[in-house]
Amino acid sequence: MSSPEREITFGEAVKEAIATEMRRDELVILMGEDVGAAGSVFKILLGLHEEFGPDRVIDTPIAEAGYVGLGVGAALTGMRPIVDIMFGDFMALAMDQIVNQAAKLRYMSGGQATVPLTIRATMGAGRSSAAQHSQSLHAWASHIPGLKVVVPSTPADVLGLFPTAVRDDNPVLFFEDKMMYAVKGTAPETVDPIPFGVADVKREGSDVTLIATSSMVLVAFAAAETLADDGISCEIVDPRTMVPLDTDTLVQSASKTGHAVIIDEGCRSFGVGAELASVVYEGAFDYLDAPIVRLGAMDVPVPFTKPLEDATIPNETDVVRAVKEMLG
Amino acid sequence: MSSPEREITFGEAVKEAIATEMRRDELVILMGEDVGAAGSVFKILLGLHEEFGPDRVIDTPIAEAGYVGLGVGAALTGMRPIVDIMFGDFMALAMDQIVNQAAKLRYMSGGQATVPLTIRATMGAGRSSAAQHSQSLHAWASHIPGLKVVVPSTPADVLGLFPTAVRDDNPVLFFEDKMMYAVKGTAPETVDPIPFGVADVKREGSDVTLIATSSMVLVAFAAAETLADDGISCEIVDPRTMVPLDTDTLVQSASKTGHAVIIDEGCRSFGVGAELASVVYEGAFDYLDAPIVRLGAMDVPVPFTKPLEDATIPNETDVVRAVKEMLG
Amino acid sequence: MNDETKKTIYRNMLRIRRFEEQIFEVYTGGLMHGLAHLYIGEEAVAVGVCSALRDDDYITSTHRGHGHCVAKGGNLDQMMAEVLGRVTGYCRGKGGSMHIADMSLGILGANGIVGGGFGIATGAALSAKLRKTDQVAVCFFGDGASNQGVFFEVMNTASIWDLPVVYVCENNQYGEYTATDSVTAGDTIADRAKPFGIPSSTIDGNDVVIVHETAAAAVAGAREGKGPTLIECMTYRHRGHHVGDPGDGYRSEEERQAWQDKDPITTFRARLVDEGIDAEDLDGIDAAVQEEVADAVESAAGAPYPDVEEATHHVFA
Amino acid sequence: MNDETKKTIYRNMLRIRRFEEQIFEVYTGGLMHGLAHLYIGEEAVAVGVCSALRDDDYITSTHRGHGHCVAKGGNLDQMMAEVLGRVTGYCRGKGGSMHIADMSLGILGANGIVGGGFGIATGAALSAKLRKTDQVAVCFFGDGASNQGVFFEVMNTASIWDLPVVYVCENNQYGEYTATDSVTAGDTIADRAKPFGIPSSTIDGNDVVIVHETAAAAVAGAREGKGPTLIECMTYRHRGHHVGDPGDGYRSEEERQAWQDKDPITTFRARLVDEGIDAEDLDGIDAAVQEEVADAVESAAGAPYPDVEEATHHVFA
Ligand SMILES: Cc1ncc(C[n+]2csc(CCOP(=O)(O)OP(=O)(O)O)c2C)c(N)n1
Ligand SMILES: Cc1ncc(C[n+]2csc(CCOP(=O)(O)OP(=O)(O)O)c2C)c(N)n1
Ligand SMILES: [Mg+2]
Ligand SMILES: [Mg+2]
Repeated sequence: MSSPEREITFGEAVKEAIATEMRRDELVILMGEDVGAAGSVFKILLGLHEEFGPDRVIDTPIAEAGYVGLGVGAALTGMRPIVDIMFGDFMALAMDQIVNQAAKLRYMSGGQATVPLTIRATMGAGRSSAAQHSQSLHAWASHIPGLKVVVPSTPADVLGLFPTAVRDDNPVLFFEDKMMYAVKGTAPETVDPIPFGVADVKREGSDVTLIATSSMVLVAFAAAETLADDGISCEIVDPRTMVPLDTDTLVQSASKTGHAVIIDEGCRSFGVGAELASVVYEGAFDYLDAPIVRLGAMDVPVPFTKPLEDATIPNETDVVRAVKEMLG
Repeated sequence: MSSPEREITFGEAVKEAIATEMRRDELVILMGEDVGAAGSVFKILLGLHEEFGPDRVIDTPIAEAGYVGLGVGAALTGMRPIVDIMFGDFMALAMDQIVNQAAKLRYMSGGQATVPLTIRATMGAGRSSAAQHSQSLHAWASHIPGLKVVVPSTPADVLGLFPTAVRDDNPVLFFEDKMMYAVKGTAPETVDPIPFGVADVKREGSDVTLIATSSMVLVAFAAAETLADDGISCEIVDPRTMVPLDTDTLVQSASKTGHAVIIDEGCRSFGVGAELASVVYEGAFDYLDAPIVRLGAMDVPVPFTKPLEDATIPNETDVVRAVKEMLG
Repeated sequence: MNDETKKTIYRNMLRIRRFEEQIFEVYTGGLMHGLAHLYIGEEAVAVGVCSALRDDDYITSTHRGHGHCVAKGGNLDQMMAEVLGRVTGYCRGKGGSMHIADMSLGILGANGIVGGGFGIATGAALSAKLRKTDQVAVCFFGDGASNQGVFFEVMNTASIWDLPVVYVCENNQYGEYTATDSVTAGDTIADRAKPFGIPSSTIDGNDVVIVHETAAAAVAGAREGKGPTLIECMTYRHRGHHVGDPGDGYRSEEERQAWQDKDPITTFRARLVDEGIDAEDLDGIDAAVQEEVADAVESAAGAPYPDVEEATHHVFA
Repeated sequence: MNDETKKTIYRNMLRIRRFEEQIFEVYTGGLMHGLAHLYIGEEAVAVGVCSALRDDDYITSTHRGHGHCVAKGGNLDQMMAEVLGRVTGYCRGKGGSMHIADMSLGILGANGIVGGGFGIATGAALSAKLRKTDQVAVCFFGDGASNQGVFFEVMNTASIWDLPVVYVCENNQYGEYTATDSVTAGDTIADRAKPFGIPSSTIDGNDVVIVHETAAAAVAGAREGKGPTLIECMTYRHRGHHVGDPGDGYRSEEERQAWQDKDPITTFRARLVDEGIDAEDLDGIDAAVQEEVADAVESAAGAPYPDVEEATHHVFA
């Protein structure tokens, strides 16, 4: 498709995607704390309240369980709510609504119910916000049947994946790394919806596969540049959705390169990296020349102070080191 | 140690372990819904209320976030509460207290705070209780730094691991498969506390390593018997605690047999099996003759009707088939 | 209330009673797996409230949900088949007693989470308001559920947004084996609505006429845009917490007898006869209901379980 | 209240004010990472309440927590060092502004979760009761937090168990950028205690004497076993929601000015002078506080960050 390209930030892409869906379908509403006139605490939603009014861009009380629950009920009865969880950490207050209600109502009702609910939640450390405002909890949702889980890494992917989330008849968790809101990317003027379960090979390469999620795709790119100088060719694969997971693309790439490094910002242990590694092992066992390296956040609550916080998140150096050790 | 052996059920072991700790230390209390005179809905706690009275065996309102939160506060200020989550599924209502508070207070306070809180939660399907009363959610807790996670498989292990949980100065999630409450085992008359992070090789073998958790250890044993008839020798390794995880023992066993099957009752995708597989791959890569097989519950909400429910849980046949395919 | 309405109400209470008695039978007969929570003794609440609703109104139910489903028009065959885990059940056997739903009748589901209906019902009310359908949502919940925080979260929200939702508390004096008083502060659960400016009342939940009238007023108000209300219905479960619980021990014989004497069905029947309705008419209803329920058991017991492949269906739409 | 007490209260309010002003300076000066929520304008609440507490009593604080910590005796050097992420800070730099704690002073921590203190404070009260120490726990929380369900869960529990806890609501009219009225049903937040049988009152939170007296009575009652209370303090934050928010736009100039005129410190100072306290004495306090705060910044700014290895310390005890 050759629609002209333009520059847009990740945060602008989120807003544009929401606005587009709200214009398209009046059953789409947005609910959350300070999503209204304030335009969210991250200020990325400024303008939606003006355009769509307080009946469709709704400021809720500080009551995550309650308003996510309302979202479930509204979705069950004909609306297509988008619910905003300001910091992904606060998902912990709404897990019952997400997991015991939203995810299971369709199955428990034998297919009668549909729950077209999109839950936007931020993720990611890096803002010196400490342990209760920095977690990346996409692993929890990915483990629960009935939920789809999106972890976009670029503005263009946001523009393509968000409509898919809103139009999906199932509950979707859409994770936005808040450190990326200001990151710019290019995107076509109009973006077609991107189907879930299709990984994106964001850079082709032959020596090692870097499987990276969300903002870690940027880290992977930085590492790939550095490694290129050393003659090492990295393929970067972005699964884009954890559920459904495009196992084939991951396996194909790892089978081709024989080496894989996984980079995700959730805590390393029992994180999504373990699943990604497992499916690659299962599919590419005979082609792997070395054990897969899993890079994740340190298994510690995110510390406040900058030097420590920085040390807990996988960075370019970590990736470069991992790749060199693996290939060396 | 040669203290005489006796028969005891898993449920009796839970009660005995609680009683022993409560007799030993008056700072230990037990809180939860119907843990008092009713002796829990599973009836395994009958007698504790009489022995320790309503000040130490405390019936709470139906308010999981609230009473787990009270447990955190009490633990922070000198008590050693044991908090009961009747069905592990209800953990979803208390995740904020568990994850954002209990797990992080020590770290966020720079080591000032201690939170000696034990949270008992059931897990496991098999009772035709449907999707909101059957989940095995130990993967969530295992992913969160600051929490220890215990998944005992025998009455003797309960007797050894529970005191360790209560005496630990950190929050511990103690998962009890409710289908095992009636299962009998033998145990020494007095059991020494079993340290966390020590896997138990429950059966020695040479052809394949079965890494099994909680009630799946019983499944592994059944499969091992059957496979023995076919001349296949299974080693059964029970990690006993997910956090801390005894990676060494898992790796050693898998390196010895060259084959590993992992059996856990949580949903397969993004479950603890992925982590267990990953650490084995990482440590035993050069010794594995085949990809590890991960068996877990089907990625579906647990269905009510018996034939479907049974189909979703890994069983002996699944394990036997997996081993034979792997070795064949 | 005209005679037809009275008879319909009588019939529906009886349908619940007899259906539940059959559930106990299939349980003790080993025909069902798992457990079920019987509504016997509380029929006036479900029927009183649902008889004030339109077909397209919504309800959310609880773990003790059969009564609400019957009262809102649920089909007994499909209900019984669901309880027995058969593919002909409402949820194709995948939900069981605790998850019966009929989306076509606005029955948004029984719920295994105590308090699980609060968010859903209030969200359905928001949806009705936004879609301008003048539907009303009723949220049934227990005294035990009234201690869950989300109850207060949704009351606050329903109040500020004037949502068309009626919260109906079935105060049957116990949550499982624990007496309500011992874990529930304050004088009444109805009081809990007051700080949010939500009108509320505590009524005799065994008097189906009072329940009906109170609910009808609340529903009419909600439909007119007057916002939420809370009705606390004082009642009692005659049976145990679930089919496997004899229901004694933690409740005195005296107390149980006192409530037996206030049985919502026998008292209503006596009243109807007093009011001139022919006892034979009522006997006829009894007989018909008995047959309907027996048919439900028979057809359910004869129905197949779902194929094992169905385990993976319906996870996603 | 004798003159010494008055001066201590004045001094502590000033210590909060000046400390917070410095936080704003270090923020705008680029000396701190992340954000902080300033308490300026609300000092009478923290100081009025904490001056009614014993050293071994407990408090739980909020994201806007500096004031509570100072009022309960927190050390400014360690606080400032923590805000600047230094190893000499209360939490060795690992908690930051939102997690300052001093367990030795019963300061169970600021908290980044709105409503995060409810469970902890109530549990501390349970602990005090079970250990028979006659300690009291105070839970500070905002108007916004009063919409979190767990608030009601713990009030219910504290009431049935008669726990020695005082819930202190700082109603500063806004939660972030949202006016309290628009998301909070009912007339007062104090009313929310009533259905649980918990005594409550709404008071002028800018009058430190009223706050102190109300808190002292509540604390004494709790210590004597009379159970929980709720105090709603009407107040206002002069600054933005956090250091990066100018605080205007969503709040009118008029409204802000009106509250400036009710500044808890200047009004209290005027009153003290009226009551015969020497203005020079108060100036002396001002000067001393100014110095203390300046010292805190200096020592904090000069302190090192923790070594990177510390990232893995203190996950487990
Ligand atoms: C969140 C949650 N906590 C606990 C339970 C276990 N449980 C099932 S029914 C029940 C009692 C509910 O009491 P009430 O709300 O009064 O309803 P009743 O059973 O009396 O109709 C409890 C505690 C549950 N299902 N969900
Ligand atoms: C559970 C949770 N939800 C949302 C937030 C984001 N947040 C931080 S402060 C705040 C407003 C709190 O308002 P209030 O309780 O009135 O305290 P104030 O800031 O006015 O002192 C919000 C919504 C949070 N930190 N935690
Ligand atoms: Mg009840
Ligand atoms: Mg406020």
